Amino acid sequence: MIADIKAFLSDFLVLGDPLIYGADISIVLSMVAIVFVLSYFKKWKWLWKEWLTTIDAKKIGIMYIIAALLMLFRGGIDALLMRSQITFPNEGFLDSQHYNEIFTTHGTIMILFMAMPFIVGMMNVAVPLQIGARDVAFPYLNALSFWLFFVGAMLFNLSFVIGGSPDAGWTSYTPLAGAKLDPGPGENYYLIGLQLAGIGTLATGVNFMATILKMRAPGMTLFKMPMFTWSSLITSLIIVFAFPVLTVALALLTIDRLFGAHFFTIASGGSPMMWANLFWIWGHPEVYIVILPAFGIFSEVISTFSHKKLFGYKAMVWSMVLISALSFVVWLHHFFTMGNTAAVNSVFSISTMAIAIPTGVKIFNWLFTLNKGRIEFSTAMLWALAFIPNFLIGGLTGVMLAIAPADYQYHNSYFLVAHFHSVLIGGTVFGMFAALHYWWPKMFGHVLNEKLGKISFWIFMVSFNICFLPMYFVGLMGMTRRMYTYPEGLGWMPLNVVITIGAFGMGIGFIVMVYNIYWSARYGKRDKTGDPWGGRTLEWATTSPAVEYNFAHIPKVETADAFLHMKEKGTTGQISKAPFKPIHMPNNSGKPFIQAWLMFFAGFGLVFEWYWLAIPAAAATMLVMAFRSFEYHDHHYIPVEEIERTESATGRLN
Amino acid sequence: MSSVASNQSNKPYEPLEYSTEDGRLRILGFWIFLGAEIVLFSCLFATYLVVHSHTAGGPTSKELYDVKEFMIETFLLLISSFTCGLGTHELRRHNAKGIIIWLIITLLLGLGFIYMEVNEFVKYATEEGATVGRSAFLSGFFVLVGTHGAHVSLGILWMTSIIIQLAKRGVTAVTARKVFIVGLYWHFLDVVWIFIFTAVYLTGMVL
Amino acid sequence: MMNENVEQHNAHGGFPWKHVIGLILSLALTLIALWIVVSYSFSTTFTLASIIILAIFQALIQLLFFMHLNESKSRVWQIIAIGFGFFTAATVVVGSLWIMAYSL
Amino acid sequence: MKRLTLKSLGVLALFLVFLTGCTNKVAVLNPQGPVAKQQYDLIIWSFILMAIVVAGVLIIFIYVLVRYGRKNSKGYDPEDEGNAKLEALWTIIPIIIVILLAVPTVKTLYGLEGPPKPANATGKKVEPITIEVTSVDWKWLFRYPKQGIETVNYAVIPEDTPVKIKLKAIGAMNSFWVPELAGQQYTMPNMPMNMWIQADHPGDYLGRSANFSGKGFAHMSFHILAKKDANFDAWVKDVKANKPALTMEKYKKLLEPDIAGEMTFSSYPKVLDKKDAAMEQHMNNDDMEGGMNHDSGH
Repeated sequence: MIADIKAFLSDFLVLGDPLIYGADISIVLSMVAIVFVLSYFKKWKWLWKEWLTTIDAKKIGIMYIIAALLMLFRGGIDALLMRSQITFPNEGFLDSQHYNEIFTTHGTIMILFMAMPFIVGMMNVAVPLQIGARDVAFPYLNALSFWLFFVGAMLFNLSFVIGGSPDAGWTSYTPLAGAKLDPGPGENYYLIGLQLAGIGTLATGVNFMATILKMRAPGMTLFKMPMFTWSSLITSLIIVFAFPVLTVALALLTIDRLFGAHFFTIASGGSPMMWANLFWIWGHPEVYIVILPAFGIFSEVISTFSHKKLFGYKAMVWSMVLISALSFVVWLHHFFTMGNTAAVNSVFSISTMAIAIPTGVKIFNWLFTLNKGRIEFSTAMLWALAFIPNFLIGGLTGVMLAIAPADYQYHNSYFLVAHFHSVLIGGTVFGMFAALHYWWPKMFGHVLNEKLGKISFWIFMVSFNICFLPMYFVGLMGMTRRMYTYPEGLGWMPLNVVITIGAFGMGIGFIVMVYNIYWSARYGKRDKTGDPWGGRTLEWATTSPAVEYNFAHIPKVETADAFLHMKEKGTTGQISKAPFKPIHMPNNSGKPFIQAWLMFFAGFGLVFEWYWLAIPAAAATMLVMAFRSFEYHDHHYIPVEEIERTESATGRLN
Repeated sequence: MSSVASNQSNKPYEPLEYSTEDGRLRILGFWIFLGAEIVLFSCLFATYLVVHSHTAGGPTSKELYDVKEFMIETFLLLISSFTCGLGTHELRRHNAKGIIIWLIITLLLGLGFIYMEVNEFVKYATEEGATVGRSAFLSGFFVLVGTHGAHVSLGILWMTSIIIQLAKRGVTAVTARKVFIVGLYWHFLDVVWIFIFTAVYLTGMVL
Repeated sequence: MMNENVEQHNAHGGFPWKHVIGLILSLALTLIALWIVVSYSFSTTFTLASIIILAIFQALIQLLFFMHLNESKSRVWQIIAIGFGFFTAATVVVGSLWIMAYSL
Repeated sequence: MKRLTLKSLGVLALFLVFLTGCTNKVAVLNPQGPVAKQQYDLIIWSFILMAIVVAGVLIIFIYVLVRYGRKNSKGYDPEDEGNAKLEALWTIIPIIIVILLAVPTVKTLYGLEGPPKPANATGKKVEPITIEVTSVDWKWLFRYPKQGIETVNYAVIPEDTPVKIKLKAIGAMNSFWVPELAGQQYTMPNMPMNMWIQADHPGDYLGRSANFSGKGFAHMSFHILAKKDANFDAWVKDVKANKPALTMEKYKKLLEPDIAGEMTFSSYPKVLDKKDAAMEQHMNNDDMEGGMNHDSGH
């Protein structure tokens, strides 16, 4: 009996690695600390009422962003561990298996559990405000999306201490990721964690498309929408049509692994290549899902801090539309080297290069927005400015990779690694940092410290280049990605040392940013005006942070840059002008939280093939959905007196 | 519902399901979701077609498919789509009883379809040894057709719940929207079946 | 104005012509497709091409006659959603078959 | 902002150093055969075009930052929102650049399908040789069907001779990459593929797997030794005379997932030749153990 339990535990828990024991202990300690703090300050009820059951997009956005920052920390630690292992040749810091697990979780977490929630978080924070709406189209669904993402991320992260992490790369190529070559729960975690988060993301896409298409303030025609809203609309569109592909790909591989089907196996006629095909049909649009919102943010930030209209508004919009369509017809460039005919490779080479055209148009429009402006070098603006040259390098090396015969030489080398970090960090992460500094006052009511912000910017940005520019060269020298070690005498060491220094520098930059968040929360300048930057769009028309219902009166829009126009006309006061009407708002609900955790347990059951857990949990999920269907009293009206009280508390009532 | 717009106003006739902001949003949202579903099924179709010839020595599509069987399935679904459409037609006349009758007929046809399909699967498995793990072709077949079948089953549960709500509450802006949306879902499953009928069964007879 | 309302309302009140026509058309198209296949009198290419075209027509009948794709105020967005769905679906199917051609 | 500029210029300079100076360590920029050379030419051509774009964008970038940065608000025009001519210009320029890249790309793609053109001065056509390369977890098997020999983790080729590489995989997918001789191609289970390599000079060219394949992946490097024709023939003769045969038993052992050193065999079981596809399929099927014993031919 005891032997049985021991055998079970040694399969169930990850044993034998001091690094993981350390992590186990710190996880347990931090959980104890959280429980203690919540109990000591009697915050459980507050947590439940204000956060876990909220369906307010602004709060959901904040939860997304907190989760994203935590995941950035975890993915960053993974990166530093990897860099520590391959700084010098023949190191023994991590063994092969451990290294494989770490690069797999690094990639997966950074794309799906860091970049995605960061972006969706920013959309939640800014889009309803920018279009002058009270919330998103489907607030309940929005909460469910968040919790599905959250439990997906938790399930994925759990692999690290229970059962073992996935180890076949974030692309999880078959047959390596199939049951035969990679048995055990690790890959199942990948498949099911991503599945849960992916379904949440799909719902977000539907939600924001409906929100932006139908809930804009009166007068805000499509071509008067702020650019971030435009980019969110296009992103949502891509999400809606790309994420089902991921859902199917993950489901098919899950069926392969759990129920013995033969989609991607080598045996019985399976087609491992089909996995790569499906994965990248989703995977390439995914790249645009994470970059387009950043483009939108740069447009907002550059226009705001140049104190000038965005140059070429219509061209900006149409180039995004074009990018969204092109993003669906280029996926093969991720496997040019899979032996396709010259005709296939030619077509996909050219379609990939074609994306450079609308992207180039955008770059020039940003440059000409700066032109004739009055440029103010705020921290948000610095991130946006640094984006231009850094993303340029990433984009142009992307064009170089699009040349199929040249790609035969770059593919899977550090040249490729450098390229996608240039675009994903230089584009997405810089964009999210810009957004963080730009919208921080709108989220929390105080401004992040500019001096600390600039210090963290310079450390991070310079280190980023120290880290990734040498990677291009080490790639050309023949070093491939995912090597846990390399022999001496190849001349790779000096550059690898430089890269590692850069990586740690980025870590320091991040720590300064976190310190800035802490410092500003305590001592930062409070934003009383709601408009700390001289903003142009409607999110600056309300208080910081915005009240529950966003606007007491829905603003009337006449031009693009609606708030600027209101300021010029002197009509900003009308938003808070009495008399008010009762405001219709949806009720908070604990069901999304409960449903998501039921799905977590269903997923956990599937990971270990414990159907006694998976089936009841899945049935309970259906039951929660049925309850929801029969729920008719899910909204309330905020009475006029309460609105008056709220508005006078902000000092805006007139 | 206080925000239900009445049809007696001077505004042009507007069906009840579109009469509230919430109703309009949800209907649009559901159309967007259907766009996503199209892509979801297209991936299953692509996978099935790619592995169609990978039978690994197991049964082929020509050996398995039976014209009579899949034609009955097809007619059951086509007619259920029609009866479901009549439900929507009654909805426009605010006739709760009519809606319920047509939806129940739709449900019965749907159940008939599921019964046929389950029989078909069981027959394949027991008589031909054709299971999901036999070959890539059969994996593709069972998962594509099975996903559609799972959608229909879910639709049956969903429609049942809506019939109950309709019986309890009558035709209101909210129940009208629910009936309309479940109708969209049902018709959409018919669209998917048309492609399964074409790309799986008919094509399977040719190639 | 009022007249138009009454007319529209009546269109929804009377015999469901639209649905009946839709049903007849879809049954007819199904039987034609079946006949093309089981008659074995056409080339494979013609057979496949024609049944695919018939399927697309059937889908359109469902969308227009039964699902009222083009009736709401957001019909443009509904059509774009379904249209982009079909664009992506076609890309996925045709692209996959082309890319994977040598393993078919 | 100045620092940014300087840095970018520094990067450019660094790249130029790599292009001109110590390129022998930068394998991709040191092509030693016609296949790699074609790819190298494209790389350089694309690099020149990209450098022009970088220069153009950076000049505008620096100009606007210096001109309109800080407190310098002369020429400030908040209503400046577009310029059709300029926008047309920067739509057309990328289109031209894409065309300039696309044409040689397509040409090269079709060019790479066949054997490389003779690179030696005489221009005489040389009969190609064939090597069957199989990636196994985690080693490379090289089989010379005509010569009847097999090597592990290294191969010898005659210089100036087109070598047809037939790629296969048993187990996970890998990628065959010898940067100085040719760009890579995946090795896929049950999906044989071809590529060409050719070396202009005798030498030792390092290759490795470029696609992650599990625990031993980092150790999947190999050497391609190019020798003069006579030396190649001598090598073959020597192998035939002095090296052990690859028995079925040994072959099975090689297929087990593990890393291996360099090995040479004077022959391999002929059954592998005949039922190659079937055998490979078989190895990739579920039962590795004992599966080799019963005949799996058609």
